[in-house]
Amino acid sequence: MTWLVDTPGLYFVLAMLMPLATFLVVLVGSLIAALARRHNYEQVHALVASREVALLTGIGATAVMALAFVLSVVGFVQYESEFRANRQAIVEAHAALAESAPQREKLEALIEQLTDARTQAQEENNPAKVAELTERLKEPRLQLEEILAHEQRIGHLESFWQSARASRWTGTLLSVVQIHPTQRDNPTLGTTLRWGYTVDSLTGLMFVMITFIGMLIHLYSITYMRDELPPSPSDGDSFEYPASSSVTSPSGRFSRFFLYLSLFSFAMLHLVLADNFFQVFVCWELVGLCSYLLIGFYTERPEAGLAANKAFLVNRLGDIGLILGMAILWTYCGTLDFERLYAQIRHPLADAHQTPGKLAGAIVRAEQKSTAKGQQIVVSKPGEGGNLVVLFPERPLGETLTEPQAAELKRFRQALHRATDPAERARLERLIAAKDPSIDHFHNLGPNRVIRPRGDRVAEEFGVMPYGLLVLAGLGIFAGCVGKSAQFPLHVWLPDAMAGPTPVSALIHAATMVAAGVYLAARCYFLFTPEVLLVIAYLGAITLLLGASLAIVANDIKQVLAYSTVSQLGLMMLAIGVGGWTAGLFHLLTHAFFKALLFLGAGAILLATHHQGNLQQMGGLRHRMPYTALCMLVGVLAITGVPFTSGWYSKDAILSQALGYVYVHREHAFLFVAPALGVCLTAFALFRLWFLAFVGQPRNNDLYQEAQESPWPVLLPLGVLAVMSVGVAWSQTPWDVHQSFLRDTLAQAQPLAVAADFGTGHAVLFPEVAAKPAERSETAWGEQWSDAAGLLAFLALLVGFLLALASYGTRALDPQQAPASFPAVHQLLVQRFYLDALYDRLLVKPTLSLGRALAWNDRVLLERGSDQLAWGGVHLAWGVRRFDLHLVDGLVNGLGSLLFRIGQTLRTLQTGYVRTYILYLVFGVAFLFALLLLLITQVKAR
Amino acid sequence: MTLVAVLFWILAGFTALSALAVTFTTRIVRSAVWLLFTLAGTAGLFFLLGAEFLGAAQLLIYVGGTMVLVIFGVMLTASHPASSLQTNIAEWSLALSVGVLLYAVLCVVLFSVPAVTDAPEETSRSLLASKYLGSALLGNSSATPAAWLTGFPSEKPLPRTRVHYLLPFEIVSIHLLVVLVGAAYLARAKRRPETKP
Amino acid sequence: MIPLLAEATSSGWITPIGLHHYLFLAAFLLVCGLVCMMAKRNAIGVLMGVELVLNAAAINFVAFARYNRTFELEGQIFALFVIVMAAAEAAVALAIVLSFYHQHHTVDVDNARELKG
Amino acid sequence: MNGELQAFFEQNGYSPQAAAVASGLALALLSAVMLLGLLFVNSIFFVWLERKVAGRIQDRLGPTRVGGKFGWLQTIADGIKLLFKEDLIPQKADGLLFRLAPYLTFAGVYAAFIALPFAQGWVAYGSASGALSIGVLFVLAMLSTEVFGILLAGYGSGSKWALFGGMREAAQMVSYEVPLALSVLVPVIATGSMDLGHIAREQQGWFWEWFLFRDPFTFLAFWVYFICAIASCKRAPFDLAEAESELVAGFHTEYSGIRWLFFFLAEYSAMFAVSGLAVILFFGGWHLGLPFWTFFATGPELSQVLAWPHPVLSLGNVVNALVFLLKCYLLVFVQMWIRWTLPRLRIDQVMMTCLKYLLPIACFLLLGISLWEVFLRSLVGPYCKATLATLVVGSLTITLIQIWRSPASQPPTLEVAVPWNPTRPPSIPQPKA
Repeated sequence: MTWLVDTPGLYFVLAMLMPLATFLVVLVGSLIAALARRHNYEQVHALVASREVALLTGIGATAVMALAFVLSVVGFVQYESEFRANRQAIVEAHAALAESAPQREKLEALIEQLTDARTQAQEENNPAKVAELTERLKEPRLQLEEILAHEQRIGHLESFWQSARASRWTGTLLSVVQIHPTQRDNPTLGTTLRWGYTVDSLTGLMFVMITFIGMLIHLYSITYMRDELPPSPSDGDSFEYPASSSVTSPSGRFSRFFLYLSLFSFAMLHLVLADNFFQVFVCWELVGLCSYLLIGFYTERPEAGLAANKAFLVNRLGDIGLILGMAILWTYCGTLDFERLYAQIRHPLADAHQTPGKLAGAIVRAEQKSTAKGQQIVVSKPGEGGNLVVLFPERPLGETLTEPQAAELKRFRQALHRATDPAERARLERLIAAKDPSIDHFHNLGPNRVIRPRGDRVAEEFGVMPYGLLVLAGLGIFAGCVGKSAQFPLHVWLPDAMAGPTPVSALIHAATMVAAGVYLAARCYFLFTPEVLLVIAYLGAITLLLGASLAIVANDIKQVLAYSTVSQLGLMMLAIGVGGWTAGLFHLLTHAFFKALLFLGAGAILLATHHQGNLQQMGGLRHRMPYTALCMLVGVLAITGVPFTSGWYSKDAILSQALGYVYVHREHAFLFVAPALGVCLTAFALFRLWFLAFVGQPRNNDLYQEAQESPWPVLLPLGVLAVMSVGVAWSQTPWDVHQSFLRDTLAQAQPLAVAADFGTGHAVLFPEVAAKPAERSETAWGEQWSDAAGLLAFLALLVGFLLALASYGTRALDPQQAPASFPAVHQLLVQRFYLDALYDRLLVKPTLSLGRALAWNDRVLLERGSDQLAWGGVHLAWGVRRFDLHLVDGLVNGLGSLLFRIGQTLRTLQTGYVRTYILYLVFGVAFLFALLLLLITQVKAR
Repeated sequence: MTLVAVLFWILAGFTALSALAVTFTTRIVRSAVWLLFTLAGTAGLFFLLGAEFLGAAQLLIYVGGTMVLVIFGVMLTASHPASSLQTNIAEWSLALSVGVLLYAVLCVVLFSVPAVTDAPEETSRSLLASKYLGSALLGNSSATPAAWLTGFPSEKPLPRTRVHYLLPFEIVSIHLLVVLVGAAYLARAKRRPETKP
Repeated sequence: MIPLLAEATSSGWITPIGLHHYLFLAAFLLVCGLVCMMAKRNAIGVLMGVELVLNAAAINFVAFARYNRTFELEGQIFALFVIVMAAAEAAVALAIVLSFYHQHHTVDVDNARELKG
Repeated sequence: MNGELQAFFEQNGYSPQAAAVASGLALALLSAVMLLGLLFVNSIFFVWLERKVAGRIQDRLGPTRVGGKFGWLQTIADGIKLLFKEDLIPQKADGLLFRLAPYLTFAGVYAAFIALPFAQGWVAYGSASGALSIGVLFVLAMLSTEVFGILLAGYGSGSKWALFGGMREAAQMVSYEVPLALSVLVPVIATGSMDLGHIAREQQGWFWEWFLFRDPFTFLAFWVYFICAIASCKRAPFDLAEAESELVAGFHTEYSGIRWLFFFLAEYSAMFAVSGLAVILFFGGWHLGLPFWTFFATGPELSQVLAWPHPVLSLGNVVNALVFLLKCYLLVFVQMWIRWTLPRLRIDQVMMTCLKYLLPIACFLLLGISLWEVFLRSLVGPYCKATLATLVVGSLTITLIQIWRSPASQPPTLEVAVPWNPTRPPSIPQPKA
């Protein structure tokens, strides 16, 4: 097992492969069952598709998920330990630098005065004194160098960590396709489609979250999907099937459910672990497929099928954008790996001398200017934007080559020595020039610096791409995220997705599908230019308000939860858009826990009420199912962000960031108003849900009578999730909203780009390097104003809660009057802002009518037109015919009859006997050889 | 060398004689047998020439092929007495005369080209190993090193163009597949009313 | 007998063996094949003649490959292709013969005169 | 050896060239004669063995009397009888083909042994590398020529039964050629060489180095190969060409005497040949599989450990050859065992087995071994090898122990219970008066 010790990243790979293994096993099993049914092997089928085996499938899948959870926890802990150790070392280096600052000044002063003295002595040409002073100079110089060494040590520590991470925590499992055959001799340049994995804190946290929640949901589903179990033999002959029988067995869709579920988990885990867009896209589609299968799981319900189709199609709309973005990046950067894209698009951390760059992590723009030396590409100042984006060399070369770089250089030199083809030689020379520090090595870019990008660029050289295209790529990628995580224009599929089984909804909403969108948006943050970020923020805000307001009026319990999910996702996107990268992902994680809790609770209620999800029918259920009621309450508190629940910390982080952003950019005040309002609405909607369900008089008595507490496999996950959704974000000082282990861990994963765009440079590595002044830094302002933000949020929450309490708890207000008093608003909300109708009008109906129009066109116009054409053609032909008959035919016939006579005479040769033909052939051959002989003799005669 | 000569004369005589027999036997099955002997002799010559792979391939492929020939000969001519396909003496004489003429011409041509002396043994042995064939068929250009081009007097081996045969190889395989399908199509039993008794 | 043979071969005109010997043999096979094609009325016989001709070609290829180092590889590969082609030819030709037999209930090539001029 | 012979001839007054020719021819004759003798003796032994095996499987004793114990002279006696039999040629037979066929059949098989190495460097025709550089292909080709003779026999003897037998054999042979060759290609791909000697040397060392255990594909390939080999030796359950119940004796219905003898020589030699190929390809060739001498030497081959002055004639090689023969005999025994255990298939079943099962399996194996070599071998090669070896050897031992302990393995006694004594009529119960 040494390979696990050397590359612990494989822990995550194993954890990822676990659900896949389940999937394959169950698949094979169901295939066997299907074949057995096809060929009427009753015994085999009874064995494979029996109730016990199905149950075993569920339990086994759960166990496997548990194993995956353990694996990912182990991997995550190890990663964190290594990572934090390195960061600790860097911080210590800073400390050393700081505390040695005064001594440094002293030394510098001393050296200066000594050198002055020495120059003076030289003028007095007093060699003895000069020598003595030189002696005295040596010592302080050495000390100064030691101190200065600290600075570089930081950069070295960072690069050391990068290489360590590259070797231990990232890797390529299989290199699928090599796209650039021209660069085969240098695989590091050739753009390959790889099956690789990369691990950082974000990945680790996502893994732990996904596997943990997935495990609980599996456990939960064993009980929840009990109806789908195949009938046990005691229920009668299990080999008689109704007409609507599925692959494994008619009512035995149990194992199939777990089949899909495990594939779903695998796809999501793979998506999180993937290190390039290609893999991400594959898993992206896989996730879409699984959601399609699972939403439409109840094949007997038409609305389920429709919802599945809707989800699938809407997601495809987003994927168009995703593909577009990928294509652009591929074209300009020649790769799809995140690491390499980052290295090309964002300014590297430090240059060859390990001096930190001022623009480190920023997108550097340039423009083409005509200078004295002709057309040149000049880096423009941070403020004004050029129309080009600088693509950086992937691995900035130091003056001292690393071992692999040196080897590479050597190989190229040898290749150059061998090469004969001039084009080849030119390419190799360029490669060497790009790699050889003695020729040129990387310096930090600053304003008005000239770069020389090549036409056909290898990744070691500078390049440029149009700024607009980068924006387009960012928008495209974000479009994909919009589709997946149900942002504003494409959010319509999520509420309908409730048609699937409840555990699936929990999985989709908490761990897997919608999380994928936010995850990708965070992962590709470095692609997003400020414009794109603004779009993200606004779309997020709109989505947030939309979902929250729709959640108010929804009556189906799962619908309410779905809309709240929409709003929460909007919140996360907003956070990412305003630079709260950490905050957004922080909320993603916490939200996963309490949203899973809420959904599973809803599922428990549905179990109790026989899938009667209408809130108006419930009420007072807390007497029947107190445990569930308690867990739901915890969930509601958490999602509304009541203090000391996990939601509090994350929401506060987002709001403070938003406030900071709005403080800097006053014109975008909406970006803070929206989340505040959203908090209020969310609180109202969720408390309304809880009150309607659990408090007051039962509105439907027989339902109330039948309802009872669910068995332990359902309640256990609820309890665990309740505990987690309170405490997952705690630190050792839970009362301090700014302290949270989870948040700190995420903050370490935050890419330098975020700090460069919104913060004041790299917090850990080079605090003194400021990308932008502190008074322009959103993050700084956000931290400053966070208390105000928290207070505002709490007030909003309070308002929402009081409204809900008044109208549904104490019945002080009558909710029935609300529609009457605000008819327009109510209608708008009930009709979901008419968005579905709008899409129906704008997209669906036009498409259909266009199709009909085209069909009519084909059927009527084209045919009739062709008839007309044919008629014209016929008459023309009659005209032409006369011409032919009298003029052309005369000639042709004459020629023809001549040829005919010749043919008549020649046909006698063609006897029809094959052997005669062979005879001719042999004659011909002999003739040819005779000719050859003649030639040879002629040649010899010369 | 002389051992090679002995073997050559034995094999060549064997091949030539059985070729004659193929030509002059009237019974189709027998001539198929002689054809088999001819092919076997050719394979032997291939071995003698150091092309072992070719010899084995010749045996493996042609024996199958000829056997199918025999089967068809049996099936198709069983109903006919062999005499019915006799060719009359005039045709024989014509064919023979033409053949002899051609052979005469060929011999004269052959005599008029300069004789080629024998190539060194070990180099050809080293090169003719079947793996070079394989790598050449797989498009590996390392299979064909520099060599002396005949007709160009040069001291050092001239760098020859890189030859590899991946494309022809693929074409041939596709061709075989097509032939297989085509043959199956042509030879399938056709239902025709008059064949039904 | 061995010594006699040895003496006979070690001195005289039948050795050393050169390219020409093979070329003559190949020419002989070629002519045999052609005569066979010309003289046999049985379609299968004609096919056998074709096989003979192809073999002559293969022998030439291999002989050139052996005696001219330039074509060491080409000769063999083309001989290989010749063999493959011959197999394909046999398959198709036999299929044709078979359908011909279905048509005419004979394999006499002289009956195939529909295309006579 | 060539060198010594040449020197010997030159001493007896040949010119150097003549000596070269003479030594070459003499060497060829020598090896030919040795092979021929080996084949004859083997066939005699196999026929005897077959009878014994058949007897034991059918709960008989087989030949017991001729030549004292075990009837070990039985085959010789039969051979002599066959030699003195009158040989008939049917009226309607095609005399030439009828005469030619048996020798053609035998010649094909006999030629296959040219390339078969019996031990380190003990091969009739060998290049510098030890054996023929394409030995596998050569052996396959030669074995495939055998069927031609059988077809001729079927046709030449001018009898319907014989013709049917020949046709069946032809069809069966042509279709079984393909999976046979494909499955042979699997170890060839594994070693990257078609040189039988090289393939055998690849497997020296402990027995888990044998290709049978190398990886799942070679393991499966062996079974495909063995089935196809049985079919191509037209042994039961594939002996459609001589199905007594349908065609009197198939292609050799009309044969008798020495020609018939040659058919049987051919059949048993073919069994020996395919077994030899299997041993070289899958069972480590002449290597014992238990390299004890690695304990006192640093892992050379046996032939180098027990070396006599001349490398080719070393004692170790003798042992190698014995090991090789032993393995071959075991496989031949398995073939006989199968023959006397399984019933004969129908011709359509035979064809279906080949074309619908063996052929796809063989193709799959070919693909699999290639992918294995590229991707998997470096990862799981050793584990897979260990697992396979353990499984196979373990199950084999268990089976052997079971057989040993089962009462049925005790040899039957001679006192056969006679139902009624022929000398005295059975006592008929008298009706009571």
